Amino acid sequence: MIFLLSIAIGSLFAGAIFLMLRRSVIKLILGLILLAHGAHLLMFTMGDGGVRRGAPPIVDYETGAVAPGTADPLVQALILTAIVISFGITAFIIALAYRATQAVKSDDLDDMATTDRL
Amino acid sequence: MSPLFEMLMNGLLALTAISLAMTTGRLLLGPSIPDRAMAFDLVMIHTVALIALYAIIVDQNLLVDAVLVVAVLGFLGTVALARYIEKGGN
Amino acid sequence: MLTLNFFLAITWMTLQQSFTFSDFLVGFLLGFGIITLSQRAIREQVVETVRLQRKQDIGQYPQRVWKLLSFTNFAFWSILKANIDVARILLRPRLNINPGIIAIPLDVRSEIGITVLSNLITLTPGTVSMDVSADRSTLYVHCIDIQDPDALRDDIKQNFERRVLELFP
Amino acid sequence: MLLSMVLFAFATSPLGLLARREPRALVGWGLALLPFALFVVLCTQIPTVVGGPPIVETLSWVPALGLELRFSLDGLSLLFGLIITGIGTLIVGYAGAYMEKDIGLGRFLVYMFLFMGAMLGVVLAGNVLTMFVFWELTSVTSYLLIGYKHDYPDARRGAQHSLLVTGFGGLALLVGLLMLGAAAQQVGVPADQAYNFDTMLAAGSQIAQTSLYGPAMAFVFLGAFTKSAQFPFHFWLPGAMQAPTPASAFLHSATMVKAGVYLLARMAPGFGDTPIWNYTLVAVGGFTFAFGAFVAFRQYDIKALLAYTTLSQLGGLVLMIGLGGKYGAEALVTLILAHALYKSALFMTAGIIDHETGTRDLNRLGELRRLMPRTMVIVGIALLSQMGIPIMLGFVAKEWALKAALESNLAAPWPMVGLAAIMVAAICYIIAAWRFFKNAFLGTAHPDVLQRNVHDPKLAMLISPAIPALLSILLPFALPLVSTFLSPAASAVYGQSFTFDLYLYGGINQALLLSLGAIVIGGALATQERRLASQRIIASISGAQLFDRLIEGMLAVATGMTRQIQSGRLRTYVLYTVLAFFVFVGIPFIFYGLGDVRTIQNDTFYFYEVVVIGLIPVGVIATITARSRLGAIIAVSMVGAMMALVFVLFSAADLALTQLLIEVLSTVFLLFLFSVMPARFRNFSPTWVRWRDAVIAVCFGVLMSGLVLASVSTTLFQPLAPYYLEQSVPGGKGANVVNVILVDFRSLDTLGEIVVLFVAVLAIFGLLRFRKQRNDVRPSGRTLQTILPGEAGFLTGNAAHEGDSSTPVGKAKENMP
Amino acid sequence: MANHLFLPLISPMLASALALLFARDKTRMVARVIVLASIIFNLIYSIWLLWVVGNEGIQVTQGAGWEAPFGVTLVADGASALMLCVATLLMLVTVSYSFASLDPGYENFFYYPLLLLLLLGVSGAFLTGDIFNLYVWFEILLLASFGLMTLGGSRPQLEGGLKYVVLNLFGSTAFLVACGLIYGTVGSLNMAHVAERMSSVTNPGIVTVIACLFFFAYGGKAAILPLFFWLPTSYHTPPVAVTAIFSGLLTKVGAYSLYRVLGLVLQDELIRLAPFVLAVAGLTMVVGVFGAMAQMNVRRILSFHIISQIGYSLMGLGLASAIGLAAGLLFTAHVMIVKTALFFIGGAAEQVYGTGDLKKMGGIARREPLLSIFWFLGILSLAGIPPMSGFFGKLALLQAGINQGALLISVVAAFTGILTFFSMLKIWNEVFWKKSYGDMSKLPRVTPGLLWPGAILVIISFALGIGAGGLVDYSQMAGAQLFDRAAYISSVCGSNGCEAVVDLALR
Amino acid sequence: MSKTVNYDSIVLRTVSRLMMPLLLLLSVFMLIRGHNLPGGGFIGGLVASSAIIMQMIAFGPTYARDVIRVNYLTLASIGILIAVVWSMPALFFGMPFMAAFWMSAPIPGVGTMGTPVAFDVGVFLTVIAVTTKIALLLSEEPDLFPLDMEDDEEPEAGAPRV
Amino acid sequence: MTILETITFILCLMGVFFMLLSSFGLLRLPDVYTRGHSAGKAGTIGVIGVLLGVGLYHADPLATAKMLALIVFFLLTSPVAAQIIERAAFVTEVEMLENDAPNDLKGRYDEHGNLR
Ligand code: NA
Ligand code: NA
Repeated sequence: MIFLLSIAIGSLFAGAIFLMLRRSVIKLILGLILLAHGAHLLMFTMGDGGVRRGAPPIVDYETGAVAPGTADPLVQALILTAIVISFGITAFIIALAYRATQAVKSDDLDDMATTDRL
Repeated sequence: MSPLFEMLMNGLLALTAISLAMTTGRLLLGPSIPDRAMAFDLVMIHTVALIALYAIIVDQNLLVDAVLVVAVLGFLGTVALARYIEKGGN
Repeated sequence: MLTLNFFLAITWMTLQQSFTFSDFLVGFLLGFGIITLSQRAIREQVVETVRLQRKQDIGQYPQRVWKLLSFTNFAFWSILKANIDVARILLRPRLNINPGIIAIPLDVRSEIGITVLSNLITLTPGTVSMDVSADRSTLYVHCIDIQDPDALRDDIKQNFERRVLELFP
Repeated sequence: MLLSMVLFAFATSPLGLLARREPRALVGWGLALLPFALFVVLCTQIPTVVGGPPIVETLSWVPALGLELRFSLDGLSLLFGLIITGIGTLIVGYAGAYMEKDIGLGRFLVYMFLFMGAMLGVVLAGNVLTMFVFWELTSVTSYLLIGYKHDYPDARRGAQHSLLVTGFGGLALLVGLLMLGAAAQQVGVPADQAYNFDTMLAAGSQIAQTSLYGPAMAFVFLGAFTKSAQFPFHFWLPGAMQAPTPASAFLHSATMVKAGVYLLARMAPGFGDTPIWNYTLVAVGGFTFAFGAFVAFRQYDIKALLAYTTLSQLGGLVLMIGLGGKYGAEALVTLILAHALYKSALFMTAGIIDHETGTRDLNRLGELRRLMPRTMVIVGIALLSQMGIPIMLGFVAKEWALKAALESNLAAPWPMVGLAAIMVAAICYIIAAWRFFKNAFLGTAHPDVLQRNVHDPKLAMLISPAIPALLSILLPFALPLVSTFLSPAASAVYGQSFTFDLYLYGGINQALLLSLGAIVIGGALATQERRLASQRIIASISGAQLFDRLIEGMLAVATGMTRQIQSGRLRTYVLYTVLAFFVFVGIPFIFYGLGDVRTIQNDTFYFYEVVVIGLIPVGVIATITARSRLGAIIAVSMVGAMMALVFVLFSAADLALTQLLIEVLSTVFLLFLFSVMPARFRNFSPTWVRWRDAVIAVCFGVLMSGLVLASVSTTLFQPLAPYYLEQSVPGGKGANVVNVILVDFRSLDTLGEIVVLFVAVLAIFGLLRFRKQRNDVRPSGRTLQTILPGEAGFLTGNAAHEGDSSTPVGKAKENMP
Repeated sequence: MANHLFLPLISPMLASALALLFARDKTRMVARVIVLASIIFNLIYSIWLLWVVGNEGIQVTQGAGWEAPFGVTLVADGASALMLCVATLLMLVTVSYSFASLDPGYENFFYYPLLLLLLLGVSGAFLTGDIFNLYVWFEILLLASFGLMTLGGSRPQLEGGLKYVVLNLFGSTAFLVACGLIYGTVGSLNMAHVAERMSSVTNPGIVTVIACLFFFAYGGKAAILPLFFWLPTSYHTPPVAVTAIFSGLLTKVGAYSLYRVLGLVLQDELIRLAPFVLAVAGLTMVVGVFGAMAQMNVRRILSFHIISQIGYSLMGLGLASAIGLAAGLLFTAHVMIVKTALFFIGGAAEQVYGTGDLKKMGGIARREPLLSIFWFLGILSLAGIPPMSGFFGKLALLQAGINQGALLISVVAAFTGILTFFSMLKIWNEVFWKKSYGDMSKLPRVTPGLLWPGAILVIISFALGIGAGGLVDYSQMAGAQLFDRAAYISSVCGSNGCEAVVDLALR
Repeated sequence: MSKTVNYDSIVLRTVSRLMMPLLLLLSVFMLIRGHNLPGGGFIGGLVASSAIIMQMIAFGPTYARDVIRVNYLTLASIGILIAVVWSMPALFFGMPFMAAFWMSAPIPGVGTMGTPVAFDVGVFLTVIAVTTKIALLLSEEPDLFPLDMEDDEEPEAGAPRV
Repeated sequence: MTILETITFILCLMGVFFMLLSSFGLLRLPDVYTRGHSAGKAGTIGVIGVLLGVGLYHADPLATAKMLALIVFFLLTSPVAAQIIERAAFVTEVEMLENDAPNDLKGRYDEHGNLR
């Protein structure tokens, strides 16, 4: 399963990079979203014992008993944090890309190269 | 849970997965944006169904509430898409 | 509004899967808070429905419950039939369909009524609602296989709209 | 006492500002009391130093770096200290009169005092790092002095050259000194003493054995040669003549340029006997000696002429250190004294001529014997000393220099090299001196000059050059006294205590004959000075131009490189970043990580899992290949949904929900704003670029997959997860362990996370609602551009970019929450 | 338990939320007072912390009371305390410069809360002892910086900001991936625990790769050689105060993280990678300063210098020794102060002229002598001329390098100094010494509010130079702490180490 | 390309209105049960803002702004303040920041209360406020510009000709 | 296999069948409007079937009630989703299958998207 997941992760990163190498603002944003997906999925595979089926990290409320083979809760909490953070940042980038497009009057990133001119 | 039931349910899950893949085919092919949007709606419905079936297999009632949220979001996403297809011009 | 509040309280208990008094109380309080917050959204609709209901007598409460049940029954079978129809069309080796859009004049006026009708139409054989005109007088329906438009129109008006009208003005 | 002297020099430097007031000539001489006080204090130390060991004072500064404020006074320091303070006194007084009409005199004197303090620090330092501190300060203060007239481009250029060259040398010196310190520590000198001159020099012979010694010396030489304007670093010195004459006279004759010489002399006892040392110094010093003198007599500008003789003279000093031996040391200290006296007198008189006639051009000058007779006398005496005419101090010094070469212990060709250099220089000096004297004082002047009512300056100005000039002729009559005074200095250079006796006439010997021979040849050639000066015997090497070329070249490289790297195109930046990722991570992965990749996991999988996971790459491909904006957005959302499904299938319900919620909300946000952008993607890139990018992207993906496979969790260590699971209910009072981690175990993360959201909304609010025309608001609306009539308009600048005609500020305020 | 370590985090959090409530024209002063109070509190605290750490050693507290390595640990050692102190000082000065220089409009759009949140992120990054928590603080400071970078919405800001954001996000993602991989490999995120487990990891190969990944991620934040593009493209676009505080803080947090994670946690890998790190350091110095030489705009020159100076910080890391880290810390602290000062002073000149273009400026030396003096002292400090603080940073680095036999990098570092000086002199020549083209008498004068923030920092740089003994001792203490894994581990997890805690808890 | 679009879809409006209170209820439910089952402040908050955003889509932003009349920025800072303030009591008892305090007995209908729950409420409010405010801000932006961009590629088969 | 399991299976089977049908239709049908039939009807009924199965399986009346609520939700939203997509398709002039059937909606939208 890890092998399959690693391929999925690789594809997410590859797609992200390809999109970020394009000139369109929207592709750039989509690339960033995929990049975040890749990182989150990668973290997910890093849980204790890889990934586990049907064993959510929820314990018995009364006794606190833990079923054997329960999935790693820590990595899930970390990813949750990371997902929310990337959400905030994605929202900001969307707004920024919008404003940049508005100011430059083009959605071509190559038109946004003036600040580096010598 | 009897082994036969588990096997059958696994089979159903597999079928649903195939169905999901077919839906994705439309999402890939398009050709128009509303086609893709419609496919997306159906993807979300498949997601709901997959989760529901999976909840039976792993015997987890707790996933049922997840289904609720997924359903809401599927609707929201589709509506947003449809709205902006109209607004933004295809 | 009170009904809505009760309804929310009961929904809350359903969600919690626990029907105790304290759950009801919490649900009721939450419902109250939510209604207070989203008053504007809800009120218009409630007021409109009530107004139209008064205008057009749609029967007493027990009757309406009965009508609701029979409507559900009808809807269920229609939907099942619709799906089997779709299946038949789809699984035929050659697609032999004649799709088109027809306009259906509406008697239903309330938003809820129109919504229920249009949803019902979508879920039933060979038709999908597309839009309602701004003055709520016409419903446009896409049909997958039109043989006789007028018959179709009649069918919808007689079978669906009539039943919906019995429940919602 | 030493510490307080240096501190006194720095602390009193602001007093220079007093000279902003009239009458400046008087104030100048008043302020000259400050260096004079130091001079007197140093004089009181003469008996102590002549008699006994050096005076040492230490103040702890940065012990951890081996840097302490350690001062020590021995004969060499004393010689330099007296020159600095003595000539300093004269210069300050001279400056008051010379710059009588310049309101900037105050600033100038502050710089002078600061410089003087720095210079004192250099010569009094007993720790190499302490010395370096003051060394750098001399560079900086001299920069300010050279650039004093900074409205003129030449002044700025000269100042910049001087600072760059000496600053470069300073850094080299620092490296060299640190290497010596490191070498000293290697040979067992304790770290806290490794940078003291005495301990370092005492370990000199051992240090010379270490591998660090060679490079260290190379860097130290760089430092010393740049400071003392040795070939090929000489070019900054003529450029530095842009400084006001008092500064030139002080810095470029008597003091700063000698710092390099001082350093070499200071180090000679420790390292003086190594081949690297001797041969380098003889070669460089000798060449500079001859070269400077040769170039000097062809100058038209008096100050340039003096500058070249100065750098020649500095070469001579270096040569003396290189020749080594007792005679070398004796010749060195004598030359230093003689040169300081006559050269400061010459510079100051050059200033007087410039001041009175308005020019320093020898072609325009003349007749001054008539107009400025007193000045002529002073110049004459000083020039005689420079020429090494008998009974002048310069003559004695030259004699000793010849002796040093003749008696040198160096291997075969080197003493002859030194001798040749001395002879060439001696001959050229005579030509140069005659050229100066003849063209300035004899013959006829340009009419423009005569119009200016030229006359001798008043005493306040004339006294300053007069004193050193007189000393040049008087001191030879007190040679025993001079010898007593110079012996400790020579001892410090030689490394052993000894005394010597200078004399005017020690019988007919090789040195005397050579000296007289040089005078004769020089005199003969001097009659032909005009012809010699116009001969293009060697193409004039303009080091300054070369240096400018070097800088221009470097700038061109820098500009080209920067333009290339900083192209402004984001995709190029991303490309570089990804390539950097391959270098930073990919290559190490191939070397170190491949072995950890476990390709085959013993793991069953279900069909539906394969489909769900497999749909992720499918969605990615759909995103890439989508030709319309919405199509791509939908495809990405689909990928997000599949991610959520993966989370569900592998026991992460919370994650799945969050993922899905956020996916849909992000999609909605995207839709909100990009519904009105062009619907279809344009085909910007050519096919080969797409393929290139595709290959890069796939490599990246493969690399990430490899990283996953190589580091996926194994049972290397005890996992922490069980702790959270077990403690969740008893400790966290909750059954959903993920949420308990979020709100309890790692609640700090969560707090940070909502702060991220909080920041996001503030940032987005400002971004969307606040629009200004310009970056910065100035207190008033005026800018240079609005005021300048048009000049600025030619030049491209930031202003051109700011064509954003968005909402003015007023509207933004309406949108306040 | 040093619970007080939370105070510098709580204070800006509360203050920014409160200041937001008062971000209106009428209550502007209330918001300002809240912001100032918070920063001054933090400054006093961090100075106190400097003292406490100096006297009592490493301070530790556990978030939410869960013992390390299970909870989130906050740790203050010499390096953290020093960085915290400098960062807070810079923030205070920046806020006061902003009061004097910024249009009130900025205030209504939460400029000050964003500054506070930037400080929060930076402080958190300095204090945390957990790798993932570091990521969270990083994102806070990053997002706050995004907001500040683009606040004002001029076209250059938006263009530069977009690149700044995207490239930084790439780095953040690498950071997150590295967090994941380290958790997957070592099974913990607590720095002390990871450091402890690192010493017994059986497959060091992948750990080396992960160390490289961290180098890439933090290197991007610190703007090292091939990862710096985001900096010069954007730093000159926002208001001066923003550029100044960015120059002081952002890349330095990256450098600090490199020190913390590579220097402490992945120390063995650092030693293995040292030649590579040094090579990158040298190239960063040179390329950065070449970039600066090519520029003709005050802030762009200074921006490229940031890169060059990061090379020095990196050199301290690459020396892979306590002394090297100490020297690097000293240099970094110095450059934070001076760089910010130069941005303020150059910015004041820029505000007077309305342009930062060297070709258009001139004549300030005569018109604003005080400003000129402080600028000159500032560039002396930057170029490492004694007795300004810069000299000691450079001296410490070169000494450490030469004593360790890293001659090449030391020589490069030394000679980069002269190029630095050269390009700074360019500003001095063109802006200050050159005659003004126009009639300057009509231009506004530099107000004290614009002058003093930079001047005070320059004075501090001077004072640090004069009192360098104490500073160097402190930095060496900090460097020793930073390089001493055993002491760090026992401070965080007790004398038996983290593994013992885990064994006990899971027995 | 951009045109003024009639947002009025009766069915959509009706369904959105019906769902609004239900979704808000659901969001509180997700918040409260989060401590024991999937959910929590984030998920709850996101569900609530989804509800509001749905109104926004159905009716347009002007209406959505009025659906719930709160200043979302203020709400966000209140959320942060709640989260921080409820994490502080521990400091006064000599315990680290955010250390949990729990009530001894559960409140009927809600569950055991403690500072982590209060903290989660802070999270909940912040998430609602932030997400909704961002959506409002973005949706209120004017259309970018009618870009006259020529397609330099062939349209896909069957693609609409707009 | 218990009876409960059997019922669950049958309901789920039905659901899955319709899901399959819907995706098949999505692929097979010629234009976006006809595909809407497949997605709007079969998708809805399919998911409802599955949900019914799940609701019954846990044999908990309250869980079943929750499922019923969810089913109502789907009945309410799913057709709406289908129809607004179709409307969007029509408004943006996505091509219809060419035939001789009536098209009453043609030309009824004004330039602001208002339907007369
Ligand atoms: Na979290
Ligand atoms: Na950064």
